[in-house]
Amino acid sequence: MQQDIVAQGLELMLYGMGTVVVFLALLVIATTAMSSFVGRYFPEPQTPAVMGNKPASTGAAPNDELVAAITAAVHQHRGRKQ
Amino acid sequence: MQQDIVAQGLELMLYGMGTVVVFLALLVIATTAMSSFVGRYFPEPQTPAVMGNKPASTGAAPNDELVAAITAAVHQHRGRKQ
Amino acid sequence: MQQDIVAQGLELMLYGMGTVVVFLALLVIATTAMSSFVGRYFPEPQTPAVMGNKPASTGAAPNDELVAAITAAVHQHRGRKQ
Amino acid sequence: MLIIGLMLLFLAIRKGFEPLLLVPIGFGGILANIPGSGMAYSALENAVQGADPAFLLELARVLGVAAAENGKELLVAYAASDAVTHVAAQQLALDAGFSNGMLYSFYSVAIASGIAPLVIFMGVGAMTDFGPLLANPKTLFLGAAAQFGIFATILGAVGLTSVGVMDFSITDAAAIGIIGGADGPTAIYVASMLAPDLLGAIAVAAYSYMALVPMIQPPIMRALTTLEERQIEMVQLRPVSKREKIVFPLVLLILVAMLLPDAAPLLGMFCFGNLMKECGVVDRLSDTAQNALINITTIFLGLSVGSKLVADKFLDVNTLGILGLGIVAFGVGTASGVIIAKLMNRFGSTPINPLIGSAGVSAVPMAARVSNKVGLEANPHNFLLMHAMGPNVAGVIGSAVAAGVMISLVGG
Amino acid sequence: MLIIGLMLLFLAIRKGFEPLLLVPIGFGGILANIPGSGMAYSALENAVQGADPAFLLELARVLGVAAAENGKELLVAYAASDAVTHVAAQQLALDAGFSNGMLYSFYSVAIASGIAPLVIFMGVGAMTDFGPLLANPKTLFLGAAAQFGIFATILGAVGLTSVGVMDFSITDAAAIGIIGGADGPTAIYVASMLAPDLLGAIAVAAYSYMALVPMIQPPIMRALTTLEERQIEMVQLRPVSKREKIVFPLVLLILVAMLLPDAAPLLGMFCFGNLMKECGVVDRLSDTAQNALINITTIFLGLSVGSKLVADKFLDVNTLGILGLGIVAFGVGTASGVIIAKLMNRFGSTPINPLIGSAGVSAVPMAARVSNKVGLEANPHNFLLMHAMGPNVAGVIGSAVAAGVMISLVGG
Amino acid sequence: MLIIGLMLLFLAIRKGFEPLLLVPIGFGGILANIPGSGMAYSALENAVQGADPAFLLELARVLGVAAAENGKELLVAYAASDAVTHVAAQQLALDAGFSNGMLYSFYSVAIASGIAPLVIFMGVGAMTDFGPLLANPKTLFLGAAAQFGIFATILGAVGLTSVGVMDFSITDAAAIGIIGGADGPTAIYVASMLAPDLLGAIAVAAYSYMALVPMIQPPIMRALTTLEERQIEMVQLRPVSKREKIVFPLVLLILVAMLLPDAAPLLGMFCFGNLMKECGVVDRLSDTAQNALINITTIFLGLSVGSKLVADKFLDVNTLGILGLGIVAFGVGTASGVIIAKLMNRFGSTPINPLIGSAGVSAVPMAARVSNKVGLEANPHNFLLMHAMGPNVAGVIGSAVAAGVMISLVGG
Ligand code: NA
Ligand code: NA
Ligand code: NA
Repeated sequence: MQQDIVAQGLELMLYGMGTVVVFLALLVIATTAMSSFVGRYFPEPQTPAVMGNKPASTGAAPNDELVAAITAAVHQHRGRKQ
Repeated sequence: MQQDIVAQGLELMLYGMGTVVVFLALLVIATTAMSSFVGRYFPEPQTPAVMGNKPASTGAAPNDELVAAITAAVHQHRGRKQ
Repeated sequence: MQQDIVAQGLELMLYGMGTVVVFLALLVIATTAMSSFVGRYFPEPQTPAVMGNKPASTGAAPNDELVAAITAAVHQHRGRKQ
Repeated sequence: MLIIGLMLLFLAIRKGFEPLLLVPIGFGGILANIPGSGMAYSALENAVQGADPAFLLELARVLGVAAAENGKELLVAYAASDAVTHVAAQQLALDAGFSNGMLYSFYSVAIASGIAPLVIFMGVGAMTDFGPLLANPKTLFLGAAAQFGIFATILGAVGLTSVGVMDFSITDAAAIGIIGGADGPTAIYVASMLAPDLLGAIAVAAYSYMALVPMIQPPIMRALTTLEERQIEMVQLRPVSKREKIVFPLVLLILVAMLLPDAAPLLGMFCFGNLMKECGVVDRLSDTAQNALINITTIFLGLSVGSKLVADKFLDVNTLGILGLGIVAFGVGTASGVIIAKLMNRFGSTPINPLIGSAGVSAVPMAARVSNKVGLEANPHNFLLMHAMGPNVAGVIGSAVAAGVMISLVGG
Repeated sequence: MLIIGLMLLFLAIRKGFEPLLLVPIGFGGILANIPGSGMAYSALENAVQGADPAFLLELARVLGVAAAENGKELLVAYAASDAVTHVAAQQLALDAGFSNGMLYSFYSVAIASGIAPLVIFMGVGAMTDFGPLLANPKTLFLGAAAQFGIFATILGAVGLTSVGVMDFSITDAAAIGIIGGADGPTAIYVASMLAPDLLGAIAVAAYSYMALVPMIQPPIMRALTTLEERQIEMVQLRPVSKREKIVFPLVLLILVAMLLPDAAPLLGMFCFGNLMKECGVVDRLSDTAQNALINITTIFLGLSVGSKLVADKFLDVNTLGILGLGIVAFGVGTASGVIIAKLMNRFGSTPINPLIGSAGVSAVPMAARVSNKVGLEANPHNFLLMHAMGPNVAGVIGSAVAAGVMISLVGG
Repeated sequence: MLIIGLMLLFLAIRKGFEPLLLVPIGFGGILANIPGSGMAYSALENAVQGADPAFLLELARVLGVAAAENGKELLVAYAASDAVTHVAAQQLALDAGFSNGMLYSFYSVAIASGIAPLVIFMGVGAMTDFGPLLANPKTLFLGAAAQFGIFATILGAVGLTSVGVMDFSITDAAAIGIIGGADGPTAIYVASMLAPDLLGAIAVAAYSYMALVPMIQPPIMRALTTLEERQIEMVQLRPVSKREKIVFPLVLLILVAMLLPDAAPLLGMFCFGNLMKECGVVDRLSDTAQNALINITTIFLGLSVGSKLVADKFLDVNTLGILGLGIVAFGVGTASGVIIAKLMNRFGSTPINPLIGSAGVSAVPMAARVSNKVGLEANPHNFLLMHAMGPNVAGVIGSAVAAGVMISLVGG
């Protein structure tokens, strides 16, 4: 039984690590393909890849009456649809 | 049975549409009565009927330190009571 | 039985009020000890004891872009860790 | 189904179809159809699909039926068995280490309980301004008229059934009709009570058509009105006092309590939300109801609705019937609203622009915007938005009333 | 009952009586009393009220009693039956297509589980500043003294019972007494454990009298103090370090853990909230606890409490008894606080203005404001607010301790 | 245990160890260990501990065993008994007036259901920017490599067991290994499914070591790299279009759906959160998911995890084993990431600074910061942060995949 569990552990390691590598390899391929596809057929004014969560920040701190009013209107507008 | 379901559908339509109309008619009467009652006995400095949700907007965007402080105080005050 | 319930009430009153007083008395002692201990061994630039909930207020009203950006960053940072 | 889920996401993100609901619904639909993950199934269903012979044997024993290789038979036997057996079988699956799928849990808590649509309705109430309606209560009739779309659709559904094209029960028909209410939470609430199997299709239809209102309504509106009618300018709305706004939800609630208890959950929560907004003394609750709470509820409601988009239920001729009947419902509702508005204008004292009648279907506030836009085409100085908001919110009340009637007539 | 609900809404909205709670409670009370909607009943109760003969027959079979026309008999039999039967009967109602009323569901999740009051207490903890208490720990005695109102009221309740005027059990008496704690969540928590039937009346009394503190307390305070005493100026509070504030909730928690485990849920969550606020490293959690989370919980707690305002329980002489005893509780608590403060001033080293004693009943922060106001009447330059905040928050701890004692003595 | 709880609070508050989780966990640990409060136990456990003879007798009857003085025997009998009996016994305890402890309720709803970790993962997804990963997809390999730490640790755990030092089952080993994933919600999700008894220790280890990343990783990174390698400057990342960011979560989801259904709940919710953020049409939902909702969930998740820190489970040699193996996991993961990065640099076309390999363990964003910091030591003009974010988020995906594999291989 002790040997048995080691065997299980080895199997889990080989099979598990294998799956992780294969899965992420496929993801690399899929992502590359997707990017080139999107880049070719749906080009777009590019935005730099920066960390930072615009929606969150604007969501967190509307910085003047105008935005406040808009926010309220939008909420109302969207809320209604719900 | 097929006829039966059509009969049910007709009944549902007549009774349902009837209820909707009667209910909203009563609501028209009740609302008109309420408005005139309130207008007569509890007049008030009138506010225009505008779309827009003041509480939400102010709630969503306190626009300066003062409001911030007040908000905090109010929260504290109310929170305590809960 | 009627007398019984009065007896129960009296017991509850004596035992209960006693516990409250004893507990809070111990809390007075523990608190005083704690304060002097902290004051002696972990002194600190003192802050006045004012009502008011800084975190809440700042949390409630980031008052400019800068704070907004910081907030977003912090959220992101903390969020990630969760 | 995966394709359908992606299509919903495309419509929501690229075309802006009610994204707040269709993004979670579409995504939930994809998750629900991932083979082998069982996210949309109960512990028992997952256990049966696991098909461990020992478990199936034990389950058969609990259900008191002969052992069966095929799990389906056991689920049939389960459905037929009595209360205690149900509990036992469920517990058996849990004890066997199976658990309810995530989406199944969301659905049970959010929709089967009926709570999520009600909480959202509370939030909608907290975002609704009854000012324009109070300034001109007669517009309530337009909100009533537009509900004719609901009942015409029911007739259509039973008609299609009677001629054998579709196969809907009367409860199915009622649930399909409510699409004409053009009100998301009401449609989901009614469908969850009257036709849970059709919930996915009904919700998708309701939200999609609400998004299509700017395309569906204008032709009908133009066809049914003359240029002169569309040019009618309406009298400025009177100002409405705060107190009227505070008392109105209570008046509505009392009327519901006396006449239509089955509409009480929906309209009760709606009035509660509105009272919180108008009373002005519980702003912190009102703000939460229309922000954090409604957003959280929307996320789980959407995913739960998506969990009903499973192939064997959705890829079905009935779904086509639902989509077809749904658009009929919108059209008929729009038409009835406009026609009644014409009549009110013809025979009433004050002039009414018939275009505001179409707003009676609700689909707040899109339908009111459509009335305004079509009005501006005919008369560039004619702003109908405020006038259309009255029938617009009246339509919300109207479809909630219709929901109550149908639940009391054909429900439970 | 509808009238009572409207009255509560009037008091909350027009008179500003604790609107955050009384608006949801009042509205919930109205919803709970809508005939035929069954929003406050369980699936089984609704099924029995539905009174479908076939169902009643089946239920009678499950309960193993003779068939009964009258559903009430069956509910009695249900109450008397054993565990398995309970489960079976409940499942039977669900299978028959009946569902728990919305308010019943809210009550089960929010109050029967005891969770909502605890979550609110956590939020209150996150809004509490123990600075003034730490600056002058002796004020804890005032928080203890004021709890005498709780126990005097218990004696009153059992007294009225023994003379036959009312009919309260000892658990009822304890739950009524807690009104004197002048602390909403504590009162609801205790009532839900000791006397669920009286929960509605107790919660309404607690919040109403908290709103009436500015009327109830001043006369008592003036009657028990001399002008000289009311003019006493107290020494400026010493500054309190952040570290003391961080350590205090832990000290309190440990004391509770060692001496009073039955108060651990209440005071534990209270300390947790306060620690989140003071530690300064989890502000996002602290902010949520005192905003979104406490607001959401308050909405559902209020509606749930309202669901207990059903005629047959509420329109009852006992309710009058509760209201009467509740105001006695407040009065006695106020008086004891002031008297002990007088003694501490007389025999203590540092001067103490007896007016801060009344703040010991808690009702944070209203009672402290009252102390300040009455003090300013006597001495326009005497600001007692900060000094009164000490006993004020001490009162919260005091009543939570009292709650723990009563639960351990007469509970479960 | 109280000491351990206080120690966790000290580490969280004073040393800044993942305070968002360790404050609630530490506090929950203290609450769970308050003798006599039973906050972490079910109604049945509390009833048995209450040890009322009459109840024990009745319970014995329900369980169909001989009456037993010792409650423990009854709990054993309960565990052994069948489904219906479970239900009956639970109901019996409830009817006897016992209730589930607060922390037990939190645990059932938040963790046993698996929902809280998934909701948090959704929020994390809504805070994740895949831009750097999309700009350089090859970095996904680094995220894969670092997961070797997980599996090496499993081997260590079974090894220790086989030589008799520890006593772990294969499921325990898998749950311990996931600590190497350096991802909190993933670790809690896996542990709750594979080794609930070890959940407390595993969560504490995972979060503590994530906090220690700045101490654990640098020496390993320096040991495995030459100064020249550490000085390598990488080419500026290409800009990534909004559309790529919107499509990526869907690509990932579809891949998961096709290949690894057992990872669907975790990665599905992660992708859902990310899609809500990137699609730009549901900002109100995205904001709620990354603020109110994730904060509320974190509070209850933390307290629930804390409820598993009960002495008899935690004060145990196995806990030491878990802590030891956990740090090994981090070390091995870091090393593998760096080594693979070296190879990719040696044999790849574009230069890769091996230091970004260590970020593959995830621990977002701390590990990426560490890569940046160590890089700056070697070359003050070399900013690796953005380059390290790629492997960093890849590590999150990698450990979620590993979690799915282990659940499908050794789970349920
Ligand atoms: Na409508
Ligand atoms: Na008190
Ligand atoms: Na990882």
